Amino acid sequence: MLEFLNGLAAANPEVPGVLLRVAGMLAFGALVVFVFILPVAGITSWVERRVWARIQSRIGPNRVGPGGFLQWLADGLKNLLKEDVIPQAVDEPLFRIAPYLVVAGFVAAFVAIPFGGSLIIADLNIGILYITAITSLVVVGILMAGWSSNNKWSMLGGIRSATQIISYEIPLGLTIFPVVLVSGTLSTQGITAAQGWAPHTWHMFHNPFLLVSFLLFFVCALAEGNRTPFDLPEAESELVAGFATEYSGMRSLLFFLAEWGNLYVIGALVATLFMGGWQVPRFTDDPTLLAVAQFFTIFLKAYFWVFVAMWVRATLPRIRIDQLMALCWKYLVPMALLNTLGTAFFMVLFPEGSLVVRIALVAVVLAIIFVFARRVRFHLARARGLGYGAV
Amino acid sequence: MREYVANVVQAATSIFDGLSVTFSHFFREPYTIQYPDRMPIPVQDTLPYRYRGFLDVDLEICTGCLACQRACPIDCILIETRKDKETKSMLIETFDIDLAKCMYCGLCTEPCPTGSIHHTREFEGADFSLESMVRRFIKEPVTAYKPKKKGEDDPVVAPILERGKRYIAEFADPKDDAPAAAGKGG
Amino acid sequence: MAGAAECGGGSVALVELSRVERDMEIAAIRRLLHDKLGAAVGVVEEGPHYESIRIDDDAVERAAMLLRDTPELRFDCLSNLSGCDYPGRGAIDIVYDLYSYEFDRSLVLRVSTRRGDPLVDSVERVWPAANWLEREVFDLLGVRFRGHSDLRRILLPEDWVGHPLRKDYVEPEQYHGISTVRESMLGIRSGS
Amino acid sequence: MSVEIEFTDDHGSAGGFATEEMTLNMGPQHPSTHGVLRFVVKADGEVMRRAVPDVGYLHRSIEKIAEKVGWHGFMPYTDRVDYVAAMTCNQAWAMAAESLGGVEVPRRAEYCRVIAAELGRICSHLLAFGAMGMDIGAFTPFTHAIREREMINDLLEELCGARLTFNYLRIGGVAWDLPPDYAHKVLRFLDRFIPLVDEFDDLLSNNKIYIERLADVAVISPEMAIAYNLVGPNLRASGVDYDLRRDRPYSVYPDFDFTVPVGKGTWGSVGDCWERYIVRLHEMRESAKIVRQALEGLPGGPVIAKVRRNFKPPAGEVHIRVETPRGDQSWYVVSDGSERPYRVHIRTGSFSAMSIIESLSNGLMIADLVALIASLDVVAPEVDR
Repeated sequence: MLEFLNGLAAANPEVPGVLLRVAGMLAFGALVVFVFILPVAGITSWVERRVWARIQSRIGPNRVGPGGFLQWLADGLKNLLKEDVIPQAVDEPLFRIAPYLVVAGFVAAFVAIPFGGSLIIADLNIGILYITAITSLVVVGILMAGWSSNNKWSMLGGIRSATQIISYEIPLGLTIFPVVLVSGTLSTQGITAAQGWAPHTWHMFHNPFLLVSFLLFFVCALAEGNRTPFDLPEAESELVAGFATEYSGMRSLLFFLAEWGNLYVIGALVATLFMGGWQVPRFTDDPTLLAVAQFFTIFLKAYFWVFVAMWVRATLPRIRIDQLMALCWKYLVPMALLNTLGTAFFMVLFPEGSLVVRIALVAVVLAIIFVFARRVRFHLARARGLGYGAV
Repeated sequence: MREYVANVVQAATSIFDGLSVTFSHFFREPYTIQYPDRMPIPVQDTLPYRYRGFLDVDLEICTGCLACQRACPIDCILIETRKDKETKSMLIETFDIDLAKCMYCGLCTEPCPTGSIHHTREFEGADFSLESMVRRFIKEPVTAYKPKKKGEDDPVVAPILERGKRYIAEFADPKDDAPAAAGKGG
Repeated sequence: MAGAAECGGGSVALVELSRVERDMEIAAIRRLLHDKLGAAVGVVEEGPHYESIRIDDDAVERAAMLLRDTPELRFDCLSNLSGCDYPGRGAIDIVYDLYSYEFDRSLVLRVSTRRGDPLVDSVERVWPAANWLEREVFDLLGVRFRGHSDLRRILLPEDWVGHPLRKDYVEPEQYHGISTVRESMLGIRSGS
Repeated sequence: MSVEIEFTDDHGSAGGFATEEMTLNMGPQHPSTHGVLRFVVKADGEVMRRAVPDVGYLHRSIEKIAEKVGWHGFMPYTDRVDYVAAMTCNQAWAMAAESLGGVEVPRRAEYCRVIAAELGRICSHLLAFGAMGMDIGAFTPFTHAIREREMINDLLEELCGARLTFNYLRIGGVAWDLPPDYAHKVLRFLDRFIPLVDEFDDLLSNNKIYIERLADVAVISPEMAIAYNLVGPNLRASGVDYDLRRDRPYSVYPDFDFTVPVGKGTWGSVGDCWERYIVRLHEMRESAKIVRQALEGLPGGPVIAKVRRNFKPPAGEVHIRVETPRGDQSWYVVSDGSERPYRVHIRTGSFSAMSIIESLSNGLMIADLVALIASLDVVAPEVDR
């Protein structure tokens, strides 16, 4: 990227080099946002609605495009065309800026997410730290939205969000520690490189503590992303729509865009940290083909966790604010600390890792999946004979 | 400590179970009826016989007895009759039903001796004004129907009367000892 | 809930029997009240469906307290409190439907108050359930309750005029400029 | 180690930290007020000091209407008293009029009434179950509950032609006999439905988050429940074993064998939100039992007694108590011998349930208020009538 711009600057000496680089970066950023991030967030909204619908014995959006696939475009267009209502009593500058900050927070996280061996916008050597830091920008936006709306429900939502995200930063950071310990780097590319394509080489199967860490990370990430069961800031049945109550049209949509986009960031992070990221078997020497395979690998892995987040959302009720705090400080933080210590001990015992432990952990996870499948079969058998579809 | 572990275990197992219930729904058929445009048959045909939709009046068999007007608790029916001096028969001049006011309780259909006023299975009545919800059944004054002792022989009226009789047979009839047209249940 | 359990799953005959017992007791209850409150307790009024004890409007709270706290009565629940306007007699009757969960027994108290200036003792301190029920009677019939903690309108807006359940109530033509009447469109031929 | 935060009642300072009470207006348009009602919430951050219900937004003066329309004509209005469970209100009105007029109801009609009323009870409890889940934040149970409710609605529609405002009962009986093959359809539905109640348990009732949200929240002691005249499932959840259908039987309920679920304090204390919730879930199973028995023992004969169209019961007054899904509904009906009721007063279950909220609200969190309203199963139109 930078080389290309440098070359461009060398070819056009009459234009100031800095200006060209900045312009080029902006153009590239816009390209990434419009071609990848926005569609991903939009399509996620459609997938979420379909997944929800199926879980709830409904069909979901199925009219716009094949299977309703273009629903997200229609919704986006509708919201763009809607009036941008700014209530009279709001703190206008803050009210206007807040949605952008939220979106900026999640878009900036994409900078350090590796989509392939060479597909990364910037391979920062503090990549994972950068992501946890920059996603906290979201809380500033939400707090601003809540405060500036001049609405008590919004303010409660904003404050809830601030409490929640700031508290959950701690266990989130702590659950990343074991991964960093094992891979010995903070760079997201480095962490991916420390794993292999085969499941038993993934970090999550490195030792039992990392497996727990992985679960905790997912829980904390859900809380960071304001997802059920931690969706208190916009708890519909309590705070109407929380911080987004006064927003309408595109500004309101931006909040949701950030939510769905964040979902993908969560999935990509889980995949990178614990599930081998873009690692694929080296089946070809063609770098382009390999890059494509890597991209699809991490995309699918990430999307699997996006799906799990939707599925969890359709299952669980919402937690209360004091329980949220109790969960964080009484359960997640101590357990995350324990995991860090445990991983450290494990690494002292087995500096090279242990293949037996890895295989055993894979077996445990497979066993859980088997039990789960049995349970699903039981539920299906119990509900058999249900005359669905009867008009 | 014990409680701590128990809490974690209970949370994990119950959430696991909940997730399995929701996951099993991916293998079940959705129940949505895609009203109105993607239905295999028109929605009206899926409604049961007793469905209380819009009121309709068969003027051919209306006796002009005003029983329905009296039975209506909210006065949404207006019937005006007049004795025709020349033919000595009764003329019905007005038969209006305000469907915007009607609460579809069905009390008017019960006292009707011929089943002239009856509920249909139509229910789609969205319109732009309340005025248009008033059904005015009479354009020109109509002669009221007079039940014939030997039974109806007019080929036009007979099937309508038969339909009306079948309709009122649905209502529980206190005069009969046996339950009305419907089956014996159980 | 001993009484409830005894009666549980009972046949109709058993229920009839307990109903008879209840009816016999009303005279005894009246005697008990009369001993404590004197002339404020009126006669047992016969009715086609049940009997009721008539109480003076300023003795209701004391009577209620007695009925609730006497160990052999224990009317711990105010099941219903209704008012009814009788312009012919110039009175508004308040009817208390009491119930004892312990003995599975009902009792109806009846209080008459003057229509011009209806004022009755509040029983809110005896049964908290009376709070809202009395507010409702105040709202719809205009009966004031002495000693009620929060006597406001409950169902109608604060600025509503009149008490709709009085027999001589005439609905105002409009409320804040909104007509209260829906013109009938029947029989009117417009345009075509 | 732990920091105690003191709350003061006045707008004073707690620990040198000046706080101010916040007044929140919850409703009239709010997703979890179950109809149109309003709470004026005084809150200290997330913790409430007081929640004062303000009702009356759905007042339709049904009691006044009763004085204007005739005895027969009032029946459709009783549907609107509690439109979630209209059948039991129908029943109360029919019983009041029959009691005043001395009408003997045929046995088959009573059975039809019980079948319809118990199906309506399942319907209402399903909605309560779903709304409870939704208010706690789980959307899926609501759609599942509504899906099953639709099936009952289909059954009731076949029975009486309407899905919500049934107007099925008449003074002296019911309007229509059971349609052909009805028993078979109802039984087939129940066979499918009862296992699904167990599924609801797996999905929601036993969920740890759900239990944590509801157990030990807004505990109502039996004494308090009786003093506030809490009725029905709310009363039973507080540990008072009382059900009108069993303890003061009306209609043909003595014929049926069913148990009355009572709160046991499974996860918290007796009378908390979770108990109120689970009592309803159990009641659905019991109602299904009653429906089965009624369909089995359905006697023959007419379904309506001969009642004059111009019904004029002799002067008198009655108190009728009927066990609706929201508990003991008490009707006070006065007749003066004319063709119109002289006075009708309805004390509904939701009305008492609403009146208890203010005294319970102190110290609850805003999220708990939502749970409390849902667990009391308050239906706003029933409060306002």
